[in-house]
Amino acid sequence: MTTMAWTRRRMAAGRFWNQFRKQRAGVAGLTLLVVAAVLAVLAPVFLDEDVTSVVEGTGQKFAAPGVDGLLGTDESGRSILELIWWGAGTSLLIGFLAAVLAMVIGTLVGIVAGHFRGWFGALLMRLTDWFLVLPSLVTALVLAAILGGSMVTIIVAIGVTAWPSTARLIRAQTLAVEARPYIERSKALGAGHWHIMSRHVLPNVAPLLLASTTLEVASAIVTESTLAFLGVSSDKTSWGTMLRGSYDWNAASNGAWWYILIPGLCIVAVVMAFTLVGRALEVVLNPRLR
Amino acid sequence: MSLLELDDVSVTYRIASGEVPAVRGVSLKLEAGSALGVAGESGSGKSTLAMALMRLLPADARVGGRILLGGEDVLAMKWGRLRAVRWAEASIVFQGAQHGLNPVRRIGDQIAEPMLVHGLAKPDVARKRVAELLDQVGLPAWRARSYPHELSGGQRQRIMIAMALACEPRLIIADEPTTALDVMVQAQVLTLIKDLVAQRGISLIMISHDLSVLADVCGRLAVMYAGRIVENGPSHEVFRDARHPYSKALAAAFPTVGDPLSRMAPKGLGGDPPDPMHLPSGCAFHPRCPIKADGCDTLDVELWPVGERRTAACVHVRTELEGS
Amino acid sequence: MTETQAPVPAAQTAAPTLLEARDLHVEFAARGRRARAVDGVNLAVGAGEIIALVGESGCGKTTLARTLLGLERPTSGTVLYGGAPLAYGSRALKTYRRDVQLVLQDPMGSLNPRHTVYEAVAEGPRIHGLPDEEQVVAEALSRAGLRPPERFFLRYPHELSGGQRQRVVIAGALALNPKVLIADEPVASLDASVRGEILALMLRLRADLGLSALVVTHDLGLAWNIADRVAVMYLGRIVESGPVEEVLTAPRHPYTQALMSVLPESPERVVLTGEPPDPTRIPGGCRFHARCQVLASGRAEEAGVAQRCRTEPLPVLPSVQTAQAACHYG
Amino acid sequence: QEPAAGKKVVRVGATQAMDSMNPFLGVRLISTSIFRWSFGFLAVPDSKTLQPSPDLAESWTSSPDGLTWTFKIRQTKWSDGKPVTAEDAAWTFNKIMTDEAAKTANGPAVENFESVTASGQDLTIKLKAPQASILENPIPIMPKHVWEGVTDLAAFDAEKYPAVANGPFIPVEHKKDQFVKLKANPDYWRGKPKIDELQVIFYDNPAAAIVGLKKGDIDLIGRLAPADFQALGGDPNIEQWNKQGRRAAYLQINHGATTTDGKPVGDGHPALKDPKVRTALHHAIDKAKLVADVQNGLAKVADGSIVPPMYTDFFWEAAGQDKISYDPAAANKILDDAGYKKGADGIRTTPDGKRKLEFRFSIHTDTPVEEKLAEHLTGFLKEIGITLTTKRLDSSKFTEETGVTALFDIAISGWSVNPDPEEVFATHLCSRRPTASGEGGGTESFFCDDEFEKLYQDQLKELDRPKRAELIKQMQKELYTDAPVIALYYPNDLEGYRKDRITSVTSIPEGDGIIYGGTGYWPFYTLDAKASAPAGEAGGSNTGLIIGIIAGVVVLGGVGVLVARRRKGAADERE
Amino acid sequence: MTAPLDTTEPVADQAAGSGSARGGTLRYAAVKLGGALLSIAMVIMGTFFLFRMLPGDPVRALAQGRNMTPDQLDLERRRLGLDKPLLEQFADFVAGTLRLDLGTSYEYKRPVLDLILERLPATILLAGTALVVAVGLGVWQGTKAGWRPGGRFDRFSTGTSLIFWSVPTFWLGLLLLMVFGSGIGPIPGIFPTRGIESVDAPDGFAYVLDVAMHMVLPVLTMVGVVYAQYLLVMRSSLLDELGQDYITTARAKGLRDDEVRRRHAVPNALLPTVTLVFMRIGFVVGGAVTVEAIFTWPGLGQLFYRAIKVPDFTLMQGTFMLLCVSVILMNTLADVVYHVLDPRVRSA
Ligand SMILES: Nc1ncnc2c1ncn2[C@@H]1O[C@H](COP(=O)(O)OP(=O)(O)OP(=O)(O)O)[C@@H](O)[C@H]1O
Ligand SMILES: Nc1ncnc2c1ncn2[C@@H]1O[C@H](COP(=O)(O)OP(=O)(O)OP(=O)(O)O)[C@@H](O)[C@H]1O
Ligand SMILES: [Mg+2]
Ligand SMILES: [Mg+2]
Repeated sequence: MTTMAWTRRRMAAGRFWNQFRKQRAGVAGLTLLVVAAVLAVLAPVFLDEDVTSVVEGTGQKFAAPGVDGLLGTDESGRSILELIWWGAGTSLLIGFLAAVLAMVIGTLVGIVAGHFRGWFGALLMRLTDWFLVLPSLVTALVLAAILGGSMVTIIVAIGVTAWPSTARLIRAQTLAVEARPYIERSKALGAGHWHIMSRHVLPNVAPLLLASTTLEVASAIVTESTLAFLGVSSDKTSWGTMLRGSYDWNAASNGAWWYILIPGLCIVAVVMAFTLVGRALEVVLNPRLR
Repeated sequence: MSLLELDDVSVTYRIASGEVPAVRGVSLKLEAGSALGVAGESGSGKSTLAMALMRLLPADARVGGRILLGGEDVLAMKWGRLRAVRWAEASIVFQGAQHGLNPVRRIGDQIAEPMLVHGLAKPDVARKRVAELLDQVGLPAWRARSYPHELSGGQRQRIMIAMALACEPRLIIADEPTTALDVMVQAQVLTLIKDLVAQRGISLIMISHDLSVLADVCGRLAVMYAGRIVENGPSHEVFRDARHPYSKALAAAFPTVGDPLSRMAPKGLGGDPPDPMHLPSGCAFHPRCPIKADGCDTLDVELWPVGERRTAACVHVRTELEGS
Repeated sequence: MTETQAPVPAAQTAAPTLLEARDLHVEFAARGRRARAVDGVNLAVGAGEIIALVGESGCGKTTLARTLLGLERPTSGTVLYGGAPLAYGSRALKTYRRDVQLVLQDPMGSLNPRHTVYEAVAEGPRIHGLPDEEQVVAEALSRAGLRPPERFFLRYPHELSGGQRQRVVIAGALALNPKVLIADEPVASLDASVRGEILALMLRLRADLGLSALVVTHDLGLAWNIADRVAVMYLGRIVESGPVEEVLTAPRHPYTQALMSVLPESPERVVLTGEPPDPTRIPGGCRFHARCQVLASGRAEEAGVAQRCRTEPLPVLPSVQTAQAACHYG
Repeated sequence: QEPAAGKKVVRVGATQAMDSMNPFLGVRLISTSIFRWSFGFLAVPDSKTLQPSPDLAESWTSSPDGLTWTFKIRQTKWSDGKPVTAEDAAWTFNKIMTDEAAKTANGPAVENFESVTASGQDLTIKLKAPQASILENPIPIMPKHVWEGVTDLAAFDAEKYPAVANGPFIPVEHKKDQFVKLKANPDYWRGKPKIDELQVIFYDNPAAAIVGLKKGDIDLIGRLAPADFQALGGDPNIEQWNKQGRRAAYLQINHGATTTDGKPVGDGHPALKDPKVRTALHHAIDKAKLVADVQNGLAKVADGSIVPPMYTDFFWEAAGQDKISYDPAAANKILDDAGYKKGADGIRTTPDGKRKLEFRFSIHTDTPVEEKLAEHLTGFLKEIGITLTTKRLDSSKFTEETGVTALFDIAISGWSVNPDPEEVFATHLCSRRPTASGEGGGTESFFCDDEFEKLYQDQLKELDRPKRAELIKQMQKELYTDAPVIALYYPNDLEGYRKDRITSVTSIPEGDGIIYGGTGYWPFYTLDAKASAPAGEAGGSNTGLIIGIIAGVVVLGGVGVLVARRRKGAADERE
Repeated sequence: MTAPLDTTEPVADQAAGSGSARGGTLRYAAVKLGGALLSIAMVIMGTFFLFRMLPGDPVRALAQGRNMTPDQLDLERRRLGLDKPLLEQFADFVAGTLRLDLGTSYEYKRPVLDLILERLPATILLAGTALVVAVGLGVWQGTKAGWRPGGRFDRFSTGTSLIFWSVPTFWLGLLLLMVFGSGIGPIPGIFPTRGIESVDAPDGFAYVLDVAMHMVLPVLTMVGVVYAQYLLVMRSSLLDELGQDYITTARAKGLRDDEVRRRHAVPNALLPTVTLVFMRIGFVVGGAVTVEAIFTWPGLGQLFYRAIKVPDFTLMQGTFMLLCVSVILMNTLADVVYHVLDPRVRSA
């Protein structure tokens, strides 16, 4: 029986994959993401922290691609390629963790606010609305400035400002799900709050959540780099801090276009990939958009 | 010449997973001033057929055969001509009136729109005509300024009918105009449609899955199953004495209150509706047929005449035919 | 509005009363107004009895059904089960809901699209912690006519036809071995051809399991098909009730007559004027008087009750087995 | 876009905007520079020697005890025609001495004033204690008749144009965050400047400023970061100005911070109390690499202390045995000998084995140079078995932790030194340590050394310049050997200007000095430039043409799109 | 006719109907405004406590590393009311805020409100223009894309907008500045790189042109980043509308395709887009901070950016509060506008 269930689940996953496969842009995005993630995870195998060390940096400063390393060097003679590779982990991790944080808070608040329709839900929704209207970049900036720059702070600052839209979405979805007759049926069968929230609402919002988290990661990565540009960054090398470095050391006027373009393009590519995957997921999971 | 003539019309939807033959070779005739009812199970192709009549199907639908409206082939018309025919000669009342109206425009504007588009009236004349039309469907003239959501389902359905009448077409197609309406409201709308047909000589095609409703309004009845017409004839005869087992089942589904035969004895049709992508071989109805004969699963059935002006697509009919 | 309740004659039930509504009122706040969705209802469901509750849209049928299940709390009046008033504590409700089950109109909507048939049917037993889950589920499915049950276990709702889905919903209710089934328009969204099958199933369940049922519908034909008794509801109140044969062959209340007249076989159609009634604005006097065809045609005037129709409220009908109607004219 | 033809206009870029046009409030370099251009001071550093020379004070005398100074104020005019008198100066100083709000910018400069009085053109300042640096007083003298009506100085933005001033330039327009325009003062007592107009244009984005200079939007820009400076290379029209600067960058080491009453404060690492550890640190730092990498070679390695070599009089450099050079081996040896053993992870521990040598390095948030420095130092110290972790603090927090609460181990520090270095030495006095109640006195090191104190007091009184310079050098040696601070390098003054526009400029000191941000108005007073081309040739019409072309293209494109859409209209049908 | 239908529709109902619709909007607006006020109150409260969480001593922040005597510090502390208990400080803060007294900037030594008001017009000019252009572009492209989903134009415009959407604002700004500000290769650097106007700005129409030239790059940057969302929303909401039955009705009525689009689909699809425009003001504000910092645009964003750099906490606090409040008000406006535009919500 359980094996059967597993087979069924695998089949469902297969069906999902078959549909997803038809979203060409989504597949392209996913491929890129998988490559980026694998590279980021493998980075410590091939590189070590020394690639970010300025003392070890042996190359020439602002060496053009081809001269010193494949993609040129930065203001301290470090290889851009190695930095990019090493920093991918940080960028992806910040994006991912911030998105997960936003998603967890958002889901919790959204489901609870949608389920308990009384004053409690109303209060939660007010709070969400309030957070929602705060200009998120500005708020994240203030938060990060107040909390001081470290990876955790950046994640918290982004996560804490990004959850309300998820909460909104989830609440709307919860309300829609809870209006479905099967909730009534479940109640008539004797189900309590927990049962309804965990067995009906959560699984039904989960796909949407997946899609929205994917999109959230994309925006978190952009936010991280913007925060770095505006002066609050984590102490780890990330693509955002690299761009910041290119700005600080005036790579543009020194003609070091590779130092500006490469991290920027990496961000654009990964963000774009996340966005494409997110949109593809939305389309697959929400047939209305097809 | 009949007003509308369908000759071997078929519609196939092309979707990602294959082709859906929604309508498979339907031939029909409709005389001017008469009313035809089309009945059939959900998914049997009724709406598809209706939409095909006005070439309103989505781009992924392929239409075959000929649809002659007043002698002209709708499928071969140029765009300009088609637009001129739409609404001015044949109008349609869609399934589900709630969504057939633009939710953010006033009712009056929407009723007047076809008249203006077809250049049949100047705006002020159109406004007067709107009031007239509203009156005809039993709504006060001030309703013209309402928005759709301010009306009940029954009222909206009447607005749709008023709209269909706007250009005084020769043919009105009404796709399930009463489903989803309450019993009492349903009665109101049906009465309205019946009167319109009777008094103005407008031809009507009415679609429903409720045989009793159709029998009430229409002179003739066509019953569809899996994209085909399986029975066609004068409505009361079909309703009272259906010859195809599916029509029979449909008729029996609506018991006669007071008839002791149906008391505590609901009649139904077992089995599942057919999947249009994997139709059973032979007679598409055979897996559910209570009177299935040998060979039903291979024999290609067609409409055989049953008495005068009646046809039915069942081997038993043919057997009788041959027997007599 | 003061309404006097008619003296309740001892209910001469053939079967013992299982579920009963006593002078039930349910109100909602709707756009700043109070909607009296259920406005004084007495109704008793005996063991093994099938009652049809008919009426037009918005008259409060669903609200009554939901209140009977404890999904809605009455503003006043009581729901009695086995003679005892219903308690609204979450534990008490849970116990109650093992005995009284609900089947909804839209079988697609009543099934969670992400749950398999097995999970859908097993939900009740799981909530109540019943043992032998798989066996219970299999039994319920086969009772509901889905045989062999194993073939359906792992199907998802969208892979089933409408009739099969409704059977799954019914099986889900049956899995708890209920005594009463409340079915809210169980066939309204089904194809005409499968409708009879489901109704036949209900009759069979009554025969096999002795199940009582309250079937909510706007379809008089359905009542004729399966019900023992019928109650006609108008604007939150039962205006006529009694054995099906009596009420549907000789309707006494003008509203019932109007309902009957729209059936295709009726010789003449009575179309009521006005839009569906509004529970936020219940007219005084007889609540039907504004649309009453008897009053409109002047027959009430002839009978000299027209004035009473307009001003004098009618008593709430008691929950008795015999035919009765709330009308000044009849 | 171009200034009116025939006028000599010089546009200076600044990567800061004015904080306030009120000289009592404005403290930013850009603000004080503008004040220097528009107001007179008691004295200015001489453009050649940097020694005080007459400005608004024609001459001065001091009493033998050095406590009473009398200045003769020059007979000249404010730009509104009113005469300048000693009253103006007295009012200015007294205002600052009595009004808390007026203290905002230059409070400390009058702290030592007992009283200031005026009679006619004579100004008498009585001091509480002798002060050699009184001639370096940084306070611009304001027109009393204009300013005495201001009731709330803290809220006064002084945005009235043209301003009443008496310097070489008079502010005539200020667009917030955009630019300040100054006109040459025709009645300036030294004579009208050579140029007609000076404009200061603000940039938030240094990259944009570089682009601006290259494009000719601005003519001069000072205080460049090394990278920005190098970006100017290769442009034939741009002069790269790379001279010794007035700044020293050094590390501040928590060698056992105490309050004024001698109680320890803070949580500094105990190992740093050991002078050997500090010396080892000093040995471990490759200053040449720092100069090369952090300053792109545009700095001088510091083998001395806090006075940069620009001030030749006071500059001191270690030599011979005293000199601590980059030698990680020596550093390791010192530490090994002192018992700081390396653990298994390569990190040393204190001799008692209780604590690892793990230091924090406090820097400011959002300062790329410090960030880079931190990266390097971390690398250097790793070589000698010391872990350094970077701690970023916003400026207020930084000041608090490194100047009051002493919650640091090593911190970045730096100081721009005035021609008279007194103030920078004062920051290492015992009295500058925080009080017991935790109020800060502005120490830069928590240093408190008897010898140093004595030297300081001596130089205060020493009015003979060579002798005083000797004392000051001794103080530097003191700081060098005891190493409460370790000087890293002296960043160069990096500037750039357009040769094709600016025809001559005199730096301060003349020759190899500073142009922008130096003390005194000399560079800008002596600036000469080409007159802008007559109208019609460049600029305005050019822009107009470009706009015209763009507008034309847009309109044409729009029409094209419309036409295309019309055409397609017919085909825009579908099933 | 046998059945008189609805002939006795109550006239009073009609009056009540339209009357209540109008009153409804007013009441709705009042409710929304009430909600907004509550949100603003929360912003004020949140701001106070957020900035009280700051590390360090605000007075020392004010000193900014300059040397201050204990007396001076004390005085400042008293002047800022920091010697009072927290609750009292809060009361003062609220009272001050209500009097529009946002305190005095540490850095500029001037009332924060003055600073803000000075810079507001520039931000409104920049963000407003960018918003108008972005909405125009987004709606236009979204309409075209949604009309033929999957078509060449759709793929092209959606793809392009997504690329821009993925680009960090500051990066785009810097690139534009490098390419069109300083000029690269054959591309001349014709656009100014800083500010809102030239120093020697001409008068009259030429002045307008001058400002327009200065606006090109910042506006382009902001538009590039935000227009994608308008495009996507317009596209999907048009797709939604196209699936509706009333579109089929319109086609059945014999309307030309462009008429169907112009008269039915687009106006209806615009509704959610309009709301989004207002809802996403916060996003635009965030973009303004970056863009203004890059192009030295003398607006609120720049002010805020500088306040963070310093850090000037009163200024940060005041600007933050103002940005939040304006976004809240815009959102409220969005709700009300939607309410007015869409008859469905109006009477719900
Ligand atoms: N756009 C479409 N694409 C693909 N298949 C379609 C499409 N529209 C309808 N179909 C399929 O065509 C068949 C006929 O559909 P149609 O809507 O004509 O049925 P119907 O008889 O009107 O049913 P109902 O009574 O439910 O309205 C169904 O199987 C349906 O799934
Ligand atoms: N939760 C609720 N809040 C406010 N009003 C309600 C609520 N539920 C029902 N009503 C109102 O109560 C009245 C009765 O509703 P109910 O759903 O019981 O009618 P019904 O007879 O089941 O109608 P239908 O045949 O359409 O299902 C209606 O006017 C409805 O608008
Ligand atoms: Mg249909
Ligand atoms: Mg109901």
